[in-house]
Amino acid sequence: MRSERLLIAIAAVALVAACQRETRTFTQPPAGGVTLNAVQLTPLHAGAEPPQPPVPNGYQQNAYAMSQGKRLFSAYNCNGCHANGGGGSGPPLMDDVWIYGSDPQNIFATIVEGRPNGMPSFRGRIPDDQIWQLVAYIRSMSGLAPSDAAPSRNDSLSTKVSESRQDTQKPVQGGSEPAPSPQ
Amino acid sequence: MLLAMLPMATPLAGAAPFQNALNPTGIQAAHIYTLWNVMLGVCTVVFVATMIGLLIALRRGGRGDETTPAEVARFGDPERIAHRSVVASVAISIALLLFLLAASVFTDRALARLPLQNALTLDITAHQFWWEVQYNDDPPSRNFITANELQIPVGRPVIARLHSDDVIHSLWVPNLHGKKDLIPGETSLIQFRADKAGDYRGQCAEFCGWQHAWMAFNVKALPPSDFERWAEQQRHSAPEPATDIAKRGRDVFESGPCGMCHNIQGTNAHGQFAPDLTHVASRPTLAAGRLPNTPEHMMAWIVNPQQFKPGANMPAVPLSPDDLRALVAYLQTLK
Amino acid sequence: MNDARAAVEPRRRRQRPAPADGTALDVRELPSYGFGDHSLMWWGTWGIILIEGTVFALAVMAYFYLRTRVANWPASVDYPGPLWGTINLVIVLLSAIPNVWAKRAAEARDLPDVRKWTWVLLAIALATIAVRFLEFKSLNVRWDSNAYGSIVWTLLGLHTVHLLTDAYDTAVLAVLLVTGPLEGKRFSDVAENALYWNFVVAAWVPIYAVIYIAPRVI
Amino acid sequence: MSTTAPELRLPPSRHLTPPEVRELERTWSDRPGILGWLATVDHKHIARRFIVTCFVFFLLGGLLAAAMRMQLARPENDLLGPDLYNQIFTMHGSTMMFLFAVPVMQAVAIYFVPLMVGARNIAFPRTAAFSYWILLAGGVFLFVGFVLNIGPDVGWFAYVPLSGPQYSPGKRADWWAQMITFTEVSALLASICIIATVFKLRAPGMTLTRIPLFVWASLVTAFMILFAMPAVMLASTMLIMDRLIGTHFFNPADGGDALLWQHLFWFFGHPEVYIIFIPGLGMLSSIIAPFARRPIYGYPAMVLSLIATAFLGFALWVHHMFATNVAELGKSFFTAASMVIAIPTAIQIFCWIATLWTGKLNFRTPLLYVLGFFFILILGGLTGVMLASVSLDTQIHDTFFVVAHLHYVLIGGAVFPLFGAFYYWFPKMTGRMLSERLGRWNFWLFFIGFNVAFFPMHILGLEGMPRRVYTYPAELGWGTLNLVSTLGAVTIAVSVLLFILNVVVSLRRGALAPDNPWGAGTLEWATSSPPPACNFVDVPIVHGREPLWQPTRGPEYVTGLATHAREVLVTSVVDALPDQRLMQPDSTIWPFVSSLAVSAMFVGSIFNPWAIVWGAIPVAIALTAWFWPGREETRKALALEKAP
Repeated sequence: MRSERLLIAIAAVALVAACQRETRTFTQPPAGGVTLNAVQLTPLHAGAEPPQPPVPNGYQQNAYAMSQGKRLFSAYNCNGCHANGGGGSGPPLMDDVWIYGSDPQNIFATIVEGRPNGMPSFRGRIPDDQIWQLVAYIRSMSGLAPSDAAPSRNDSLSTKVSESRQDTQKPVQGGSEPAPSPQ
Repeated sequence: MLLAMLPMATPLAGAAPFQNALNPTGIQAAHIYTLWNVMLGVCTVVFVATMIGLLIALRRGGRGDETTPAEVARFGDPERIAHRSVVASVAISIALLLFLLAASVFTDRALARLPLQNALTLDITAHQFWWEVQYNDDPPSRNFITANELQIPVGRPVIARLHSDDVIHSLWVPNLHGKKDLIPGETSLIQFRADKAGDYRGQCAEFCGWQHAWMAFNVKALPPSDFERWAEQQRHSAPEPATDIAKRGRDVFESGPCGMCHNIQGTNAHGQFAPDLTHVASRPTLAAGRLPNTPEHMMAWIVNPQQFKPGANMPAVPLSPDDLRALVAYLQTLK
Repeated sequence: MNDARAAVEPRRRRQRPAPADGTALDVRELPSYGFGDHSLMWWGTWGIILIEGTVFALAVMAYFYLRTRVANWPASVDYPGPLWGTINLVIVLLSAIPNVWAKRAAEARDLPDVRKWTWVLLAIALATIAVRFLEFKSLNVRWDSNAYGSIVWTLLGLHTVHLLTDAYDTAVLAVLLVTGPLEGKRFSDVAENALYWNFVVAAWVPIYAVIYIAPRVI
Repeated sequence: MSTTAPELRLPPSRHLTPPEVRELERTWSDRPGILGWLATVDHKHIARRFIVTCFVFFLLGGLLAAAMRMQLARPENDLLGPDLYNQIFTMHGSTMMFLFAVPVMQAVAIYFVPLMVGARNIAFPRTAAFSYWILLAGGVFLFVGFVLNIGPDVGWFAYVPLSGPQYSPGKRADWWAQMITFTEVSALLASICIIATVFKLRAPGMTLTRIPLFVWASLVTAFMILFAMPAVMLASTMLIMDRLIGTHFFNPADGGDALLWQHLFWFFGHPEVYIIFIPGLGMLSSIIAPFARRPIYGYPAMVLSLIATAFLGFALWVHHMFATNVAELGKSFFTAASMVIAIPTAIQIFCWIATLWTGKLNFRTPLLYVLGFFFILILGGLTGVMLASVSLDTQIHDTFFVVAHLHYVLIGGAVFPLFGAFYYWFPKMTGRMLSERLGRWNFWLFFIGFNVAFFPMHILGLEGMPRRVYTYPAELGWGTLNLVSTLGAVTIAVSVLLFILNVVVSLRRGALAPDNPWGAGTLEWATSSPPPACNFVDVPIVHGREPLWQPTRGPEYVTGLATHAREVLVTSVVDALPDQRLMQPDSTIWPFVSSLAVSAMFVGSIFNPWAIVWGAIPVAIALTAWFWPGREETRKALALEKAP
């Protein structure tokens, strides 16, 4: 009897885990009207914490979302500055240091708003769901995603161990913006 | 039933002339079609003969049931007649197989001997789930790129170098030639020639993911003069938008998400991860043969591509109705 | 042994001799175990050897196939250091000698010798495994640095798995020979274990050649 | 004489007293209870479970096929989306190939090879049990994955790079690759059991030239498995390593190569077709002889053809890769080889026709299935000759023409003989006859439905319909034939339902079967239906190729095997001269436990490579317990021991 319950519980867990990992959520049009990157306009705010935009379900543990994020990361030339996450003119993304926070919302805001000294704003250039896919992937770069869902190696020259084999870097607030790029 | 349906092959061939191996319009496909007819003939004869042999055997063979004594005397008996007939049948089969082998090898050679002087050379790259075609020319400045369509001059051989950007695909235009795989990390060659003007349909023939079914393209074989005219026009960059709405449409394209992936010559949209749209309005279909190229379909596609091609990489692009109308108006000007 | 036999004796006597009318073939005097192709397990062992030999052969083919895909081999890494691999080759080849003795002792049903040589073989197997781990270090390439690394690690790994399984096999046998329960069939088990170890030895020679010599000559 | 022969060898024994017979039966029987059920090492029980399990997978695979036919019944249908459709056709292919076709043939061999060679049990019975449990685990594993949306979606031959780390996120492809491991382990071990049984456990007098053709076929198949399956095991291991620990076997950018996969896979994949097909040929020979009331014509030719097919089967894998850019010269060689392999099959077909021609035919359901085989397989074989041509293949490769071809050869060449064999051997396995009337309905619906379902696919392929498309545009005019095909599929479904009905009803109310209902000549009919736990109370001695049809000269049965211990008679390889009394192990739970341990290791390794290491510990413990001899058993053995 108890063993049956146990089995059912295990099955349920497996089911949930597998679903979060395996579903291929092909992007749907936003419900009603235009919501291209509708988030707070600035990380600064007076008084009480304003409501954060909700993190859509099924991205942070989802293998398909992360692999799409990985594809977009090079398609949108994030490599140009972040160099496979190793960091170049932009800060590295594989390490544990987060200047603007490691929560999905923070990363989302960073992409949409841009940050001082180099990080451009992608407001209006990338649909929300693609940004959430990028967010999920970026978190996986420092091992913040379940390893059974994080992307494996690409069919390209191996530069670093794949996200799925990356050990978790416990996020710490800190680091500093890169120096203003000479332009 | 078999014999009843075999002839169906020919009438049905008429049903869809634009993607059909039984309706060759190029010399390569014609060679293969001839071989097909030879094989079909020989195999039908063999099949019918064997079936007749079997039926005779069933009629000739006596009747019995589980109580009938088994003829173990057969063990000693050399059974000359059976022996001779089996040996004869095997001999005939071997002869026919050798004949078919020869026919096959000759066809291979014929295919390899396509005359190639002043051939048109292309680089075709397959992506999940669309086709990119580069027309090579001399000087290279005259090269141009198009997507999901192939226009070729009638009677002029085509040499296509095949590449893949992601997984294995297969290029197949049954009316013109057999298929050839596009394999990442390798370059394969295919050579064919269209001998009859017309519109043909090609399709990816190696399973490549969710939209394998909708990874098609159009081949238009047209007289050389028309082809040159088309090619010349493809070399031009996109014209300046004439109307205000078209201007607004271009701004939407450049400032919105479109430019992140798509390229339009003559604008500052230079994305390299999706079909080149410089002449999108001149193409018969949208989304690799998924939709006819009309303004309505274009709108529907932009608003919700996943409804038509679930798993394709084109995201739903949320735009205000006015922006959308303007964008489509602009894209329609890109002849 | 004898008391054991006595316990079952009455039951065996119950079996009357075969009827004399020539319709029956009496087999009660046949041996109850055998060596070589008389032993069923010998055929089973050969089955395993065929399977694993095929795996080795295919892996070697894959090695040379991959070699044809690149200009230089090994691609952008040093040659594997030959020292430990060669030492292992020597050990493994020498081990064939006590292996033969173990087999002979088994066929002679000489229990003390069988025990002795089985323990010796176990010791040798453990030694090769220890050396094997040094070998992995001296390959000068990681399995995930390129296809060359992947196939070399796979070849070496495949053979290591065989060392491990046969070492464990030998260990179990060695303990059983000491603790019992024993019967004649165990001698043929020892003989088949020797046969399998011969395969592991024979397999190592070509694999050694592929891993350590091939990159230097092709 | 041929009808009185069987009764000679029935229990009651000719030399054992009834109490001794009872003791013999007790010795070979399972222990009671669920534990006894899990611990059985009786080849008949193992094989029966094997067959039932495979048939369940056949039904599941059939349901998946039905789903596909529903989706394709009309153009631009939206019953299934691409994601689900891709999972479904991958599951269908993998299930039918790895969980039905190969294991069911081995299952029939595990049941009938020992009976046909007159052995009291299969060789290595515990290994045979393990082989069953591990296959069951693999199948359950695959379908649980499907339910959890981890169903593989990369096609049953899982081409890289689509199945590789970059283009198949998640665990679906790993699931497929690990299912391969399960089924390969099962198939390889079963092959070893079959080979050893055929070589060493034949009844005295059954020389190599007297082995029944089905046993020859099983032996040849077992050897093919030995050499073919390692290729796919190596390939799927490489795939898993690429995906999990970042090796580069299939990564062109780092020295790997996508075609390496295709070479390794098809080096297994083409012999696979014959691994499925050859046992079918053996079944046909078993059926044709009794229903033509004469021995098969040309026994030596039949045997040599089987062996030739097995060798040639390894020389044609590249004809699956004609559309890739492998060297043209090589391609022509494989064209030749692919056409040559038609010859041995032709020889056998002509020999069978000669047999029927000169026989006295008994038209019962098994023979109907044989005739169905002739129609369907010959047609499929001829389209196979077409596919062997490089240039023609470039048009029909990867189209519905190939789908039609492979179903003609596999259903015609394997499933029809299998159904015939089932009608033929069901009385022996259960002691009851199947209904002849339902049998004929079952056959005709299957035969007609099959051709209606699959013949149109030839035409669809020529008209340009690629395989593995989840839908197609209306204007290409493929709708009608697809609808026809779907109707055919429905007919097949009805026929299979009739078959299940027939089995269920006959099990309860079927006519009782005599020992030799068809008046056949091979040894499995010499014992009672169903056979006793010891198979043969008096181990027979063989005096000819069809022992029950031929007069016996000299000794007719074996005495002197213990009744209180599981003694089997080991004979010499060529002449089957008595050689040894081997005491077989008692029933044991450890094969079952080991299969659990091994499964845990396999599943764990998908999520963490180190699972191989810590998973190996329980496996080692279970296998040791399996091997470790019990004291009571050893005492028995010592009492019966005689040194060579």
